[in-house]
Amino acid sequence: MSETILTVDSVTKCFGGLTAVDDVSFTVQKGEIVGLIGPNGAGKTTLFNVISGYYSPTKGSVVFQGNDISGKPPYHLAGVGIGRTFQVVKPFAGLTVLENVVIASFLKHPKRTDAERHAWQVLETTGLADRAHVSAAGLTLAGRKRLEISKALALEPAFLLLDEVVAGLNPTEADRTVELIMKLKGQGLTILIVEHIMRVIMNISDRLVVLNFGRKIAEGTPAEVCGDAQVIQAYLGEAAA
Amino acid sequence: MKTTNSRGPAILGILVAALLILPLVVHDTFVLRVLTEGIMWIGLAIAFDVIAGYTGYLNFGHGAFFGIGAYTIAILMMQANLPFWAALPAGGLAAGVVALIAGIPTLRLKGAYFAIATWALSRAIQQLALNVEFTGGPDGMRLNAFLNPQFFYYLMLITVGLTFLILWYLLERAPFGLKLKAIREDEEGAKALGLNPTKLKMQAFILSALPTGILGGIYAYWITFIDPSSTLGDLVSDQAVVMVVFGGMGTLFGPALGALLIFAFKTIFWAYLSDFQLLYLIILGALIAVSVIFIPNGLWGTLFKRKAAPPRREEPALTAVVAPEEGN
Amino acid sequence: MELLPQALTDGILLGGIYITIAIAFSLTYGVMHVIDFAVGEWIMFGAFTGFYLNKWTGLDPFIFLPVIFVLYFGIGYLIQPVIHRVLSGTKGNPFLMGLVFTFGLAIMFRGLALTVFGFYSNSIPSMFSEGSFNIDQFGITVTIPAVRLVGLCYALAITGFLHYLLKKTNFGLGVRALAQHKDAAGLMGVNSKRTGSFVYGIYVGISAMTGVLMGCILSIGAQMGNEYTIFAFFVVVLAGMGYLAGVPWAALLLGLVQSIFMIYFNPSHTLLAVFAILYVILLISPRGLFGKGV
Amino acid sequence: MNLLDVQDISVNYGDIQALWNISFSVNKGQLVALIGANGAGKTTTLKALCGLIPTAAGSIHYQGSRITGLPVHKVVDQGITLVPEGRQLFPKMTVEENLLVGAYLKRAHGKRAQTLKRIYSIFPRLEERRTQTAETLSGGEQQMVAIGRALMQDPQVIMFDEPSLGLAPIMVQEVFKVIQELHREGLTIFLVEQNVHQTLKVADYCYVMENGRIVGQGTGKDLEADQSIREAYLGF
Repeated sequence: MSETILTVDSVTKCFGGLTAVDDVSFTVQKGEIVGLIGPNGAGKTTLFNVISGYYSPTKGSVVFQGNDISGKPPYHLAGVGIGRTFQVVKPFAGLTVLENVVIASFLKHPKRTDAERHAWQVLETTGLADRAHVSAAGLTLAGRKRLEISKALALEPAFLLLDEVVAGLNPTEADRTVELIMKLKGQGLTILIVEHIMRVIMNISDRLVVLNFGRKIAEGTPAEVCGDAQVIQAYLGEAAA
Repeated sequence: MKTTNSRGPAILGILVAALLILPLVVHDTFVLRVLTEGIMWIGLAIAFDVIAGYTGYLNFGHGAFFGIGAYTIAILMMQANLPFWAALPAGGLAAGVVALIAGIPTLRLKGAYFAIATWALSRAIQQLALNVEFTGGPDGMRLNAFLNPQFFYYLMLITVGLTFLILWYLLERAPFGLKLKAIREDEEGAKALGLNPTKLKMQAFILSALPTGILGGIYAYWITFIDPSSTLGDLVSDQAVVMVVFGGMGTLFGPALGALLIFAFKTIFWAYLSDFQLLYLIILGALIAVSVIFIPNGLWGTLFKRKAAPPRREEPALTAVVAPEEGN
Repeated sequence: MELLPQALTDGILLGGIYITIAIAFSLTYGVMHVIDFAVGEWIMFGAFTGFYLNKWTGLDPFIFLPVIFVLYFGIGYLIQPVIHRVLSGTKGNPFLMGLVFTFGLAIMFRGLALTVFGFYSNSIPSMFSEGSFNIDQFGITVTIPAVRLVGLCYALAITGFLHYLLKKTNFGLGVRALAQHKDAAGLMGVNSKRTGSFVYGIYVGISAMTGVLMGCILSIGAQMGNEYTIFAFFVVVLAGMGYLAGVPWAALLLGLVQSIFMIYFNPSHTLLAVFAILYVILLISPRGLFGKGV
Repeated sequence: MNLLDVQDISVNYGDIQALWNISFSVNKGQLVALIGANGAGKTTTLKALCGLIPTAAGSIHYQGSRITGLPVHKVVDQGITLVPEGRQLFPKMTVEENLLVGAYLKRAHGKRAQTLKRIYSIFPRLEERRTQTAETLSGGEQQMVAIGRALMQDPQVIMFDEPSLGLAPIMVQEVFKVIQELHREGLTIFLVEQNVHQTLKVADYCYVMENGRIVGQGTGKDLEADQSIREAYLGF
């Protein structure tokens, strides 16, 4: 549990005059689930986009498995083992569920038959196999979120970035997704997850990193973070605490 | 796409056999000539669809590649005295190189830019051909005549057949086609899955240009006379667009069907209404507009709407980690 | 070098007129988010309307400008809902279909024009066609044909009108709001369909009027549209898509390129030069000369 | 009679049902709040109310007349307006132009000079920045413009979609102060928020949403005391 897989080192990201992420540093150890929380607009998705190569950091660096990956394009990062999901799920709508996943499988399985076989396995794992031939546009929200995870998993990543994969699901669907995430952790996957549903994130995370206005305001185990006055204030407004 | 049911290959096989035997039965050169050109249009339409339908980037200057191929071969044969077979690959290559050069700035841009930039490129290339000397300017170029209708029929058939097979393999069987579709659907999302859109779009653009250039070359040798308005004019591009939009974008059969129907219509129209040739342009334009409004998925997409295939397991799952759930 | 002042003058006079086309074209793109491939054809139709009105009545084509504007405004107003329908479709890819649709319109219009007007090129006679002003000072000789001067006045008037409309009127405020954020504009009470129709109508009307002018200054022909579509595109790309403030500079540059090629080189190489510049700009700065496009 | 009456509305996005039979009502002069987690369907509810997205079923009545299915520009003409999530200003326009677009409707156009003066008196900072483009403003200032722009319409009902989103605590306080001020002046307010504590304190009546359904309602005090709401919403 002590091998560092990801180091976010004083990352700052500005858009024009706006600083969306401000000097954030933390590390992720191999095999753990780290939760990234904070109120809406705290900079979580921006940070995700920096880590996954969609933005290059204005300052600071991101190191993955010993290599500086800051500013590398997303497709390169997918190649070195970083899979991600998107908060706003946009499947390749004109394609079937299977085809969606096959595209991701090509990364490690360049032959189409191998990729398809692998995609089937992923769909079995994520519970979408019976919908494999449905058009991705026809999935429910729960299905789409699951498809997002399937696509990321099909890359066979070492490190998974999950952006709000539970939000918007009903409790049963949410529980299934949590179950899936725990299973993936059991298989040795390292996960960084952004989530709004506290019940979920508190349960599954080994550690939490809390952002507010782009800055890291707390880090620690769920219990530690829960007791943090700053965190409570960020969530409940100042009347609480 | 799983359009191949049990009847599909059979029908296709019969069709191919019929096309192969046809010249032995039919000796009417007019019929042969019409068929040769019809086959050529199928090739042009499916090549156009690689970048338009599969990748989602409309190339409104597809005719430029055709003209470049034609001129390259004419110039190499007439001025460098190369034999046809040596010149032919150069036609495709030249079109590919132009696609590469034109694609570098334009493929980085949004779809609207690309569409109009390619269209402007085709106008510019036409201007170039009109204004430089080695193309003969507006007078065009005459090639040494090789009058053998059967030869050109078979050459066109084989070229288009091979193009079809290669494109079908690359786009429908190999990973390439799915990757292009992923870019068409969501370029940003595709990046997260390890796809490099810039590279893939460029490959698609070149793949679209290569066969088009070769067909242009064959056309030049066959027709023996080319000028800027016949090979580099709007009509080639315009027809390609209408064939693909009318037939159905994003498949190979749609554009082929569109090419057949539009070309048949054109042949009949020009044969019987040759006084109203300009009317043809109006009909082309109107057909595009009407197709867009009423059959946005094209004829093929509308007639053979893909049904949701029944659940099918190709391989038994090797590691069923989570039991499949009842539908949600 | 004695031709240089003349080339510059011609270029500015011509570029002034291109501003009108490009602003209207750019505005339409901003509001509808689709490039109208038929822009050149509207110019061509306008030019022929002016030509025939002049031929039938013997009156000066400039008198008909308002009539032509109203006529083409109406046509544009009626066509826009169809484009809107294509763009808000759910099947296929509406954006691609929108592009294909205007492309189809352009082909249809070109065919129509060739059928009706034939292949010949003409020019529209005007009372301003003959006269010219000569400036001969400091050893510089410049001839300014009256018609071009009138053209510049027209361009200034139209640009002024558009500026007033967009910046000073409530309608213009709504148009700009619509171009920047459709939903928010709706929340402010802007009727997106009707405003879109108005904008498209104004654009078609201005393009048609400009066609008359170009017909007086240069020439008209059923195939003239192509060139103007490329010009409009050139100006908009050079300015940076959606960056209206860059339009005048890009239009002037286009006018200069054209006049320099007319005077120093072969006029039929203009299109090549335009394309070469376009290519380099797209390669170096895809967001236009000022880097402010979208 | 209720000023705004929503009966059993459902909304679908493609094949996905986002809202399930939502019903609620707002009385004249009330401040009614809608709270719920991200993705619960709050923004969808607001969009459906003002005609930005179509409803699949149900009806919306305003002042007794049916406004279901009206296009957005007609809805706002009735006197309902929305301060949208993420402000949605016109980025390239100046502050003043943004405010003036608010008075686009004929109804509001005549009084625009007075209303503008009033808004500058509520938000003096905006008068200082009136010639700056909206995109150069800070988040808090943008929120002021968004509220000002809505007020320019001279509305009877203002709907707020997460007005405190992404604002510094001090700005959140200010936004809430303004909302309460408007309420006191007699405006009817429908507030969608994630900032539960503040919201419950200011609201006359509250609805709680989860997964596209209304799952609870009551006065602010009732809900604040309700442990289950706290848990469902925050988890701690």
